[in-house]
Amino acid sequence: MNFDFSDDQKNIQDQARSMLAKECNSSVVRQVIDTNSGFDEALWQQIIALGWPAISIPEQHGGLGLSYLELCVIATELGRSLAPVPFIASVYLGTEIIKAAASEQQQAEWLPELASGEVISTVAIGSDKSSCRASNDTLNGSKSAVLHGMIANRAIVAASDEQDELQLYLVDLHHNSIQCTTQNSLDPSLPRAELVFNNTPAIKLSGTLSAKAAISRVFDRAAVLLAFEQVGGCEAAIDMAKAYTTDRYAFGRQVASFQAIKHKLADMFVAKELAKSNAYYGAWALSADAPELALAAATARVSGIDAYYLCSKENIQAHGGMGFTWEFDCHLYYRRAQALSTLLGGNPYWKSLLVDRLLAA
Amino acid sequence: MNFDFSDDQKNIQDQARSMLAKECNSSVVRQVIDTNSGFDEALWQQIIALGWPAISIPEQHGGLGLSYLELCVIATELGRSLAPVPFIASVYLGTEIIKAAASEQQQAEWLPELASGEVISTVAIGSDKSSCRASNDTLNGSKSAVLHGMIANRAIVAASDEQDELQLYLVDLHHNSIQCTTQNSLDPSLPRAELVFNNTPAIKLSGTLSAKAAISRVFDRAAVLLAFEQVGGCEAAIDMAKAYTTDRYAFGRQVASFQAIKHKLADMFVAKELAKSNAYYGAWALSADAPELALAAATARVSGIDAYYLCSKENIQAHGGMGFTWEFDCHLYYRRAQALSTLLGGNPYWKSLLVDRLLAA
Amino acid sequence: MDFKDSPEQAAFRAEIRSWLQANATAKSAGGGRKDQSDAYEDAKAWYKKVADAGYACLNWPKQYGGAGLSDIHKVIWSQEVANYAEPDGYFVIGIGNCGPAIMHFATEEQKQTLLPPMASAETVWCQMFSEPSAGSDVAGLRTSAIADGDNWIINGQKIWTSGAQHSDYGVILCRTDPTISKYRGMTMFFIDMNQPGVEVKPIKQMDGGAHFNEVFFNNAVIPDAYRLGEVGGGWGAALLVLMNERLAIAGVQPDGFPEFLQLVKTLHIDGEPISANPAVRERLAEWYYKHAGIKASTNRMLTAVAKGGMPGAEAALGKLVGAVMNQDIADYAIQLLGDAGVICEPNIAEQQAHFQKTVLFSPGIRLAGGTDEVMRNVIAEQVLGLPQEPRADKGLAFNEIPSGNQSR
Amino acid sequence: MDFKDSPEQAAFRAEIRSWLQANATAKSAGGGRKDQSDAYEDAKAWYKKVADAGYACLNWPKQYGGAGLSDIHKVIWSQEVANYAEPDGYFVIGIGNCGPAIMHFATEEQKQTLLPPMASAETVWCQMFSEPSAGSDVAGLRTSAIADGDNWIINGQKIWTSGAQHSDYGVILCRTDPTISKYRGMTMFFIDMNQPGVEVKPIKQMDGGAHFNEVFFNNAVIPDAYRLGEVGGGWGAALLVLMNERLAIAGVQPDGFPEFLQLVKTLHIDGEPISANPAVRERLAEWYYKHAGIKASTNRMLTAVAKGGMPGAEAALGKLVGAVMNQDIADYAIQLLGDAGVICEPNIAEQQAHFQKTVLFSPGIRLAGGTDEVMRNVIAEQVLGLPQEPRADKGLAFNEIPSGNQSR
Repeated sequence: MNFDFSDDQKNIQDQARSMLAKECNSSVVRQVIDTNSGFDEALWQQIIALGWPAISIPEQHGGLGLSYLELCVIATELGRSLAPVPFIASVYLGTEIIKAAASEQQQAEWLPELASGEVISTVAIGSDKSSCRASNDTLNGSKSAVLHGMIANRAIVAASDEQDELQLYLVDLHHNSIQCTTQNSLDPSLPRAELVFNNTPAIKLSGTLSAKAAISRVFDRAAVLLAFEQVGGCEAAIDMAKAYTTDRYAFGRQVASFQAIKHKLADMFVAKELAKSNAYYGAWALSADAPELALAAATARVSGIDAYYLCSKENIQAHGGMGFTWEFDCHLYYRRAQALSTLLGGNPYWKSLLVDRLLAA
Repeated sequence: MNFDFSDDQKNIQDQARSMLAKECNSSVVRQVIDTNSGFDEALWQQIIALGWPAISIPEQHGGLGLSYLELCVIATELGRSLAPVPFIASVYLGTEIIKAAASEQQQAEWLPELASGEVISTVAIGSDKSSCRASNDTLNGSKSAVLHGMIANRAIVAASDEQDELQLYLVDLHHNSIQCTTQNSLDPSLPRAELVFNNTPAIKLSGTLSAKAAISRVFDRAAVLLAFEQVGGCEAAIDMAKAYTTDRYAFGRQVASFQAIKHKLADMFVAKELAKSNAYYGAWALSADAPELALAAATARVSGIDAYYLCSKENIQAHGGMGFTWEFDCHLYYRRAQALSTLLGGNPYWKSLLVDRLLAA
Repeated sequence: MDFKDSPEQAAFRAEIRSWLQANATAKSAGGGRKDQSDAYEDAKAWYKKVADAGYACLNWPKQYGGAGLSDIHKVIWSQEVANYAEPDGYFVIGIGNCGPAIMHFATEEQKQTLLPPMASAETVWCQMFSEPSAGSDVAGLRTSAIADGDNWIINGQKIWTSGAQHSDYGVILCRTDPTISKYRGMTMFFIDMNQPGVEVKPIKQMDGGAHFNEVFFNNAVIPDAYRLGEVGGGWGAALLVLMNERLAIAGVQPDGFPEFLQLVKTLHIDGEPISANPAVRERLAEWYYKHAGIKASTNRMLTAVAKGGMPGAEAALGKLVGAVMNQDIADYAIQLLGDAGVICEPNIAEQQAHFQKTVLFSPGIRLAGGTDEVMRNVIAEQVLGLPQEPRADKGLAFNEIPSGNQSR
Repeated sequence: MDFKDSPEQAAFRAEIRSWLQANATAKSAGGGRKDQSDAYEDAKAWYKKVADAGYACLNWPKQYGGAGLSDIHKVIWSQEVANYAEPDGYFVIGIGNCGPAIMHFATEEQKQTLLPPMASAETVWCQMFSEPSAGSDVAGLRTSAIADGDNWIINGQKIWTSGAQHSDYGVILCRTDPTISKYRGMTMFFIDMNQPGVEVKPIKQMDGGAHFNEVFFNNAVIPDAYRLGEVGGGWGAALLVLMNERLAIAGVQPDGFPEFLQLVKTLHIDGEPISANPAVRERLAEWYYKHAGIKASTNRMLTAVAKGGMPGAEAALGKLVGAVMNQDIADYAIQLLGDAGVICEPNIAEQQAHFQKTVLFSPGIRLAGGTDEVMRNVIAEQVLGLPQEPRADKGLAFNEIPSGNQSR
């Protein structure tokens, strides 16, 4: 048994961490939020230059053909640094859905552009109230809360076809039939948009997996990767709380020396450590494409959601009044926790999925 | 608005507390547990002499005709002292079900014996797996977990009649057709029995209320009274934890001066105080026979269950290892908390009832 | 135990009920939180209207702008006005906290001058205790007041001052002697917020709002006549103010329950009403009994106060329980909404984005007026009588207490 | 990252798998907890059988009764033996805690004499640290060892000693100098439990069992040769023992999850399977991710140990989380069962009254080996590196530390 990342993977993580500490401090995140720019283009270009979007794309399609484990360690660092880039949308979701649901020929056509970073992709398959219908290779309808919808070039959209069956379609988001409106959301560093389709040309993904099966598969993979982002965020929040309460004095002693604060931090650590360990198991199942993945992914996701909510909200409290200011970074983590937890359906949805899989196991 | 008990009621409470402090210390409770005697006869005789079983029985039936508020303050003290007597079975349940479901004539016959203490009554109407059928004024079947079944003289039993409708029947528990077996339970100071009926003579309660309505009404009343017993237990547990941690030293200081212990006790206090306040509201609704009773009773009950579980289990922890010994009284409260919480159906059942009533309000 | 009014109380209730019906704005279906400055103007207008009708500060003496009635009359007013949309709780800190300080410590002439316009909100007051390095440890404050003849010269910084930007006056706690024990070296004053040397700077909150302020004092000069209480008696005066605060805010704190109940009654997920989902129902039950328990506990406290008691430290439990559940309810509602939960657009999000706004605002409610930890300490020490922790600042002069030289 | 064995590990696994199949008892459906003394005899027989086959203490050197293999071999053994009903974790304190103390501090001759029969459980060991007035504060112990020529004379009382009633030897921590700092005045020894001056008295637990004991020392004389480590070095020796305990108990702690899963799969209420109830499912999900997280976290620790690391204080989290959920699961199951939940009759209650037994036993698991508060302190200080609280006993000689003169 070797329940840890390899030295090579740890090296990749260290490099990612150094790069992001330098290029993605919180002023970069704040810039995106303040200007409503959607993402930090310079950082995204660096990420492309480092080849991260290509990690899980096969070599024959222009990718690096590495395992998901490399993606897991990078996810941790993106989460820790709150990176305001369309990595979740384009890599965990956009790329993965093409790998899962597109035909070989479609993959050969679309994946190289994703690997090279020429194209930013997103997905519009969430469980929102809006709906889409497809007929004669055109789409009509709308999708809400689409991640990075205003900066992505392409979207894979779930829609009902003429036979009322769920299918996946690729659309070019620059097409003038599409109306795209930015929506205010809890975390403007992972911005959302509403997309309205009006006879928009669409290409059906024609791989062998059904749309439903492909979505489920991609969501499971993304659940593990998001869990690592959440763990990274938890660690950052714990570090912040530790630093602040250690520096600050009240009643003549360090705030961090009060048992109530120590125990608050211990509880944050415990939640994070459970989430991290569950994410590790998910990473193993993901990299081994093991049958355990379904349950492991739901477990990692639920554990990650609970841990990040706890760590990010108690980090605010540990900072006292300063934690409630716009100026301090506490709220950036808290906002990100909300954004990550609601992606792919919220906590109750994933808990129910977990139990389905546990009882079937 | 006057959201408090009256001075007279507080006097009754003070007297009850003094009497029980003297006559019902924990060695009395332990005696009942160690000898499996079911109840403390001397204490029960004192309680009869003080007229407590007669409080809520109308004067024309030999009772005192007082309000339920007097019963509420006494319930608090019985809960605080863990009184090992059939008060719940005979007063909150046995007497009340006769008041709710028996005809005027039946009440005139049965209530005076309950008021005078000649008869100890219990009920066998819980939601257990066993079942009973009635036909031609005889009962067949069995009932499990009957409170004080081995010492009561009479029981009111829920059974299906020939038309498959739920009815209530009074049976004489001394009848030789009944097989009564003591069952081990988590709290032997509120003992349980299995009753097996074999063509046992039974008298149908023939009041105007349906059996179901009568049971619901009695359970709501009992829920409020049990909440006061739970509050009394919580207060005793908090007092114990406070006394022990104040006396005991660790690391050169009082254990009660550690913030983690202080906050544990604060959380116990908060839970108890919510339960107490909800119980007060229940007491008002009960005494005023207000339409708010249904929701207030469920609220008091759920709040009381949660508070007593928390207070009794954390009292053990506050005592450290000694809390886990048979010798210390912590477990007596913890056992009682389990016994009271499962009566009339457990926490999930009452939560669901609460929500039904809240949404209907 | 009853909720019935005495005949006199019933008459009073009928009187104000009819006045409110004629003069107060009904609750509208929507609403949501108003913009800060709009709400301020609305509140000033409402308070003036109430004062003109003779209903301001019902339990204050008439010569100070009140109605000379009892605490119970005030409770009846609160119960009735709660049925309307008026901003009746707006100046709760100024009137509830600063009012008693003036009433208790100022001269008769000052009282007659200052209190009536305070009661009608024609002049607005704020309270300045907290500082950057004195949060939970309020008595760690450093803003100095140095005697200069018949004047005091004030230097330093206050923070978390509610409504300072709208205030005409403020009550301020200053350090007048740093060479003695921290609790004995403080003195309380009031100050004109528009005078030279006082600068108010709003704090941008994590939710984008700016309800709180920093207030900077730079050689601000006040006459000794503005002193409230003895020199060195500031801590005792502050405790009096904080005790009155408990009564003022009792039952006012939002706990998020009504909005959650509304959500449970209306939301469907996958075509099913969530009110039928046992997991949602379990949360509803737990939050309801806490909500009901806080309310009933407040009523118990008001009964005790009506009988002549003082508001006990038990009131801390309402703040502790309510503030935490307010945040958790908002998060839970958002989780139920899934992907859509993150969207804050009032025209799309349930209940005009109430839950999204609350998830961002509620951390501040947990902090304001004392953190969860401070509330638990208050309960442990003041209610349960448990021993204090060993004090690192005990027996030390203020300027000898370890502070880590923190800048904020 | 993989769970695959190396070829050598796979061969070892195959070997023990076939040995276990031939020699170990299969898990039966029912079982429940055995009577204390029956379980003891079964365990002794099993350990002897294992030792005879050469599988005892796999990671100990051969000359001391072990197999001279690695920690990973021990993990493989644990994984495989977990599929059988054998009491393999029975002597975990004696072997896991006392073993390393002897291994580290005893003379070569003592090691060769004492360790092999310990490994095969022919002689049984207990560990005596806790005292009536030294629980969470282990270093507050008072049992004295006073030098008398080449001997030490021991007086005092130990408590919470697991298995003392069955033990041949014990490791004991004593105060050898009360006039210096408490951490420097302790020394570790071992002692023959059957010698004069040693009396064992079982403690009746709240659940009726008697797993723990009080041990009284009344002028018990031991030779200086029984000393483990330097005089005054007892605290360091104790920390070494406790660190090894972490490894020994990693993943052994019951968390109650498997039994709850079984209940959810089988129980019907009002004719409906509870597995379809979203409220039950939500609890199942939360407890499952904790259960899975503890297991995965243990695997991470074992991986670190296999690479040469020491078991970190992170292990405290498994105890903290698992012990609390074990109690809460039992309570929740009982609540689900309603009126019937209180009945403890194994022939009536679900799973042979597992939940009723657990609700009474689980408070002890939360306490044994350190309370929740001690676990959180360990995580806060040893893992997160947060500062200690100001120490009331700092810089004081042991006999000057305030103790409130408590009797127990």
